[in-house]
Amino acid sequence: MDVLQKLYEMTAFGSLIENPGSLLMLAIGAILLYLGIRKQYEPLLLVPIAFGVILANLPGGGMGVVPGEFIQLEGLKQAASPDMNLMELEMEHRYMNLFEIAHEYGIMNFLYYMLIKTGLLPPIIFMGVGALTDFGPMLRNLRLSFFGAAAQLGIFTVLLIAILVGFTPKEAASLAIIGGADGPTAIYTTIKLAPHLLGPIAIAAYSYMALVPVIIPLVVKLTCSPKELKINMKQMDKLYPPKHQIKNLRAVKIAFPIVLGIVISFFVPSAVPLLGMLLFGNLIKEIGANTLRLSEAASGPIMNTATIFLGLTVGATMTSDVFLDPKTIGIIVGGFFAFAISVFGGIAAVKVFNLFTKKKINPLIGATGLSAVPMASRVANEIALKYDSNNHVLQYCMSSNISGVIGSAVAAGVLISFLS
Amino acid sequence: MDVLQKLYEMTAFGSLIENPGSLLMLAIGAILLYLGIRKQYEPLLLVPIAFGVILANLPGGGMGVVPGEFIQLEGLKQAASPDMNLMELEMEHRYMNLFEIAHEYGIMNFLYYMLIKTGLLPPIIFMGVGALTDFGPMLRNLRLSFFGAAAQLGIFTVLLIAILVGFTPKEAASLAIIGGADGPTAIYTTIKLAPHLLGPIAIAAYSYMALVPVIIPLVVKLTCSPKELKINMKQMDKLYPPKHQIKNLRAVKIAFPIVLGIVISFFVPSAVPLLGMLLFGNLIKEIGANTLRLSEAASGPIMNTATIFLGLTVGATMTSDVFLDPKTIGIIVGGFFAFAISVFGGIAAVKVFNLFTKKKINPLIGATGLSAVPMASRVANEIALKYDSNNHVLQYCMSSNISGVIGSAVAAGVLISFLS
Amino acid sequence: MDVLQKLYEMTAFGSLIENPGSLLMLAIGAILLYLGIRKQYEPLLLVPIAFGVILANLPGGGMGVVPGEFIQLEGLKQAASPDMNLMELEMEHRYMNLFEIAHEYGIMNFLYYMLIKTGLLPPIIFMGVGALTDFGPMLRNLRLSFFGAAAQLGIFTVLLIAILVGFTPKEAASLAIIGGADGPTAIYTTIKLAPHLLGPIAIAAYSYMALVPVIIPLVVKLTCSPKELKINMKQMDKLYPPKHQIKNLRAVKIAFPIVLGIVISFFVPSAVPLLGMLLFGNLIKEIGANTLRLSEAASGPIMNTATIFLGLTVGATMTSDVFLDPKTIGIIVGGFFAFAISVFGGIAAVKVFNLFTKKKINPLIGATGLSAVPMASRVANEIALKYDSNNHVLQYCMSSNISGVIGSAVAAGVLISFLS
Amino acid sequence: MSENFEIALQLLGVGMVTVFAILFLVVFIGDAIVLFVNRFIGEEKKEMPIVLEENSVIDPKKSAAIESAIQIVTQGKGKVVKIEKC
Amino acid sequence: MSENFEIALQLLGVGMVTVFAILFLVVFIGDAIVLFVNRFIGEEKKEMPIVLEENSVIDPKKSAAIESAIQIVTQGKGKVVKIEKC
Amino acid sequence: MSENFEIALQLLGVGMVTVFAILFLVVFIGDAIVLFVNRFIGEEKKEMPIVLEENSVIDPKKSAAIESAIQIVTQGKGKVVKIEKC
Ligand code: NA
Ligand code: NA
Ligand code: NA
Repeated sequence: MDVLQKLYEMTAFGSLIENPGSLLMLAIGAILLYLGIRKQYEPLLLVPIAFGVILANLPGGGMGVVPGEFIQLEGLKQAASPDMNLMELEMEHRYMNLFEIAHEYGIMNFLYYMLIKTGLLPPIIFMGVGALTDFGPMLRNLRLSFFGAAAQLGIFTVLLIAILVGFTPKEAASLAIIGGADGPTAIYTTIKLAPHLLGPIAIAAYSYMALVPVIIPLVVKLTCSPKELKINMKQMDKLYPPKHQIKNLRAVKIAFPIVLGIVISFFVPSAVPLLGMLLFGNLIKEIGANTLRLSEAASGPIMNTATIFLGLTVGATMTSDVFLDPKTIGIIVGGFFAFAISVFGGIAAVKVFNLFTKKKINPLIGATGLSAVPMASRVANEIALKYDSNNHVLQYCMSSNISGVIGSAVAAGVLISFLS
Repeated sequence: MDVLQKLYEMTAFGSLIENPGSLLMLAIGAILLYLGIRKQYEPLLLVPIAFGVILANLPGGGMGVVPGEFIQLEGLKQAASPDMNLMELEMEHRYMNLFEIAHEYGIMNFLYYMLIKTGLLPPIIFMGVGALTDFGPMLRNLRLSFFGAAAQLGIFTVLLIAILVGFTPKEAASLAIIGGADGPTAIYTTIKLAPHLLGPIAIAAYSYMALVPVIIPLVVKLTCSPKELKINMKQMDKLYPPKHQIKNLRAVKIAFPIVLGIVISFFVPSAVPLLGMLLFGNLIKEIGANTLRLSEAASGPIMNTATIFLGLTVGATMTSDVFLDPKTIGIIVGGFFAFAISVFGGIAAVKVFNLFTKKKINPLIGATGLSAVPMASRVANEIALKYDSNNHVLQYCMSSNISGVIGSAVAAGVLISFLS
Repeated sequence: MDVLQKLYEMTAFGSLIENPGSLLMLAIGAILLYLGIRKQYEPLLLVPIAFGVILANLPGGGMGVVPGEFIQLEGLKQAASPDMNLMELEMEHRYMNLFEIAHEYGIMNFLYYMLIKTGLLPPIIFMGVGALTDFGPMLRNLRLSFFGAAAQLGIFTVLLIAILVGFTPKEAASLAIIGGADGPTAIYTTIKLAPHLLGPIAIAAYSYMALVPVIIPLVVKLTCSPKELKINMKQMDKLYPPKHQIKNLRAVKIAFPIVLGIVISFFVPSAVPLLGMLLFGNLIKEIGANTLRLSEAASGPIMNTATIFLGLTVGATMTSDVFLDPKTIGIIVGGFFAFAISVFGGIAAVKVFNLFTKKKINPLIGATGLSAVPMASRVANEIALKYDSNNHVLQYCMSSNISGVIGSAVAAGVLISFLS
Repeated sequence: MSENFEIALQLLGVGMVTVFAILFLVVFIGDAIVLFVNRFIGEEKKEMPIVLEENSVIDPKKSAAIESAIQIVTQGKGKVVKIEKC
Repeated sequence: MSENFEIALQLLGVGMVTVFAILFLVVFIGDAIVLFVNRFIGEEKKEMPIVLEENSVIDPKKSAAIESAIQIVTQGKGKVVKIEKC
Repeated sequence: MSENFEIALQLLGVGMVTVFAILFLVVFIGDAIVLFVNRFIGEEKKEMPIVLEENSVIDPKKSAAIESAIQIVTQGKGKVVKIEKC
């Protein structure tokens, strides 16, 4: 009898009965796996996230991430008040150390509090993204990169709406940054402002990034005329050629990340961890052979390892009590609008611009002002080709596409700076 | 005179005289290096472990791992009792943080307490093992995988004997898990139950795994008749063909780790950190090109880095006062019996099975129910070929061989769940 | 108005006005980048260091490393004195944990205090250096390795001078170790003795290593006659052939790091973290195919990742208040003399040796007793060829060159042992 | 000691039963998945379409050409893991 | 709530202005760098000399030979990332 | 200051003596190992047998064929680090 009791205690059925929501979470994990594997929605991140969701919700497995309050040592502070005022002055909050976190809550929390809650992995991944990014297409059509700004409209619009609907400003900002269409930026912002929403926001961000081939055509169809979509950028370039040619692309590509990083950071210093690492990664790539070991490490083992652990731990924040919350619905709906409005913002900016100039711009170049590089550009190119099979806009789209990464990192910096 | 005194203090001869046991430990390290390099006993792990033993026992080098009590902050708790009861309620024990550990005890302890004592590296290595494992042979002969259960007999038998001999239950379980023939599982279990025995148990586990080509033939010779060893599995398959064919191996291989992970964890949730990571690694491998970056990272740089630091730090736990203990003898002897009895268990299960069925099974398939993949299967195959040069049993052995990995992880889960 | 105020607070111009020194530091960062990229001064380290300087000095970016006192919990100790004496006995200082450091001071401090201040990365890089080092040339001309000792003269001479000039002994030792011409050794020593000087010392060390093609010819020109530089080592070998041949180079190369590590550590145990890891890296390389996974990891992803983070964090220690200090000038000047005197020491030792033997040695072999492998040897070879186009001394120089790595690690051990 | 012995006996029973039960489940789940896949998913298609990695700088056509060249050299058994533009 | 709404309005203004300002700066800086480089640095030279990695054990001449062999096989698009001595 | 100077002088002596002593040991140990190996281990055998990595999925015979093909291409200086099955 006693043995059977112990046997039952060993299994997870007890905690399953106590917390049946975890079954639902397992199903959600399975759906995410289906999207990642079969539908090929950003599998590099969605598969680890989905598996993290499953691991976190295996009852009794101890792999779910616990809320931040669990690792705060409130008692120390309170108890200390009478005779330990010196320490209190020094630091308001104290936290369990990483070893204690592992001891008490297991390896998934250890990884989460070491790699994610500290804000480490998103900048590390940005370093790898930088080492894979080529600013060449952007530099060749520099003026078009301006439209990467307009495509941040969705962020600030949805922020406003989310606050109206009842989200706190920090939560609203984390939700809204989905409209930047940039995974690491969304995760970084959420870590800083509303870590309890990390799971749903990350999943929404990556899912909508995977849905770019659906969302962009939808918005374009609703807002652009065939005539606009047939604007041929190459012919425009011939009619109104650009003023100066780049004589030494390599030197420009090396100087660009350095100068850009310094100047941007004067204006939005809170974007430094993200943009600084992005530009560092890009610099070591552009230097070439002399720092090849570094750029290969940044874009290879470092980024891949960071991706695995980012995915698993972000997924593991999605325990049933966190996810099964009305806010999750808000995030899913709000995220979609943030995306769509961003695309619209880029298109609208082009239309306004075209009112005042003779050298017309194809509105698709505005639509690719989000970050999803290079998928947005490819989608836009396909749309253009559908209207005129000789109208290749890919290289032009890449300009606003890449600058969209900078745009959303800047938007994140503004939000973090004003709200944290 | 003063200078000579200081010079003498700089050298390690003082601490060598105080602790002559470290010379013996250096000799043991050298023997292990000899086994790893010259005898090629699992060199990937035995060489780092052996070098860790040497580093830890270089007198004055400060590279030996200190016992867990050294990093516990008992004083805080005791001193706190009168007026700090709030905190006491929150956490029974507090520990030095990782930075303090590095500061006080050096980098080897930093690595040990960050990577090993937290239980992090064995699951990480299991992720890599998963990314290198092909469940195909097991799925093709699924019923044979049942014998991976019987080959865990050595674990529970030796556990019983070890307790009789005077080991505590936790120590006995850590010793006995050597019979699972799986390095990371043995290390993980020992970390959780009896970390002070980590060094000898890890070494015994990897040494006996290297001795599989000796142990399996020995047990087979003692228990099997030539007639049994000539049973030809392929002919049996022709006589009694399996019921259904796998039409879509890729889909099965993707679904298998997901479903398996969820179901097993309902029964043995304490095996989740090990099995979950194993199956995650396997999943990203089976998905293929879309997650290639991840599976290559998991089985390449991540696993290799984990192996180096696991080896060095586990070796570094073997300071002379820890190793030169009668229990070490018990571990060496007990580990051998755990191994041998496991092999016997697998063989016995086949014999029992053969009593009741017409489709006979070669007992070698039971013998390979341990985890040592794929060495056990190769050894078994050679034995079979010795008795009948046309009797290739490799593919059949791989089934029970791979399932043995799952079997020993489950056994570890049971032990951890009941004893910790 | 209010918005503009907030907008201004978001930017970094406020803190720029408060701390105009950071502009100067940004300029210094740019100069270092120029040296690393355009002049190709050790780009693998100078580029990350330079970018770290820039990141740390972007006003408001929060990427600068804070001094060690900022993470010390003095308050706890003081407050504790009346009724918490037990704890006080246990540990004199307590520090913020890594999670709190990240929380309070950002990811750069997290990385610095986890990877650098703990002393972790220099030994890790040494492991990679070991896995890339071939002791073959040294073993083939073993006696020449003796001159790797004489080339440490600059270290101890400059130590004496620096103390006379007013540096504290610990600072002087950190400065002087630049004369060992070995980056990781210099960084490791400085971490242990004078972490506040880490930035300038690291930069000086790597810059002068890059200037080896200038410094060695300069010293050689000042001290050696053409006749000496024409000494042909191959002819000397023919005239006075070495006593015994190596019959089994592979076995020797495997045994050498093991025995050497053990014996050296008896004399200078404080060099174990550096030398132990160097020799471990070398061992797994020499074993060959059986540990190929490990040596590739050590010399590939592990070393490259360590290099990136070492560079960035060491650079990030160079905030304006740390760097704009008269001591920095002392380090730049002193570092140069340490280098030059080390080269001179090696040459002088050869000259003394030549007084007493018939088998003359080319003084260039003394000049390469620094560590900068293999650049010093190449430079020396070119000098020799200039005087006699048939006189290839490269292989001979490599012997003292490699032993110079051991020499400076030993010197570091002596300094750390006596001064910390 | 006798209490510990009892624990050990219990564990011997519980442990072996659990291990057998789990591996029985492994067989059962494996069979079930095979049947499910055979019925609902069916024959393996010729490899899922490979999503080209983002930010890839090599023209797919050219990389295919390189790969086929390598395959000739390696008798079809080698695989190009990474191509870098010069 | 109305206070939060005010914050949101502020952020909408400040945020979009900042983003436009920064991307204006990006265009400006980019143009400035191009002009500067065109005037003061000029035409790209044929690739900077590659500093051979320290501790390299392969004779540069031989590795060049290998590389050219590979380049023929790979139609000039492949690159030897690493050569190891046997 | 004068005390520090004394420390520095001491370190100059102790340090150089130690460094010379250790490198003397290096020479001595190296010679000893060479003698020991020459006497007790003798001539190098033709490469130790390579233990094929566990879980390897490539048939050794085939991989040998690939390697020889590569060696022809690379004039015997290249080495196949990793082969993956397609
Ligand atoms: Na964007
Ligand atoms: Na097993
Ligand atoms: Na040196």
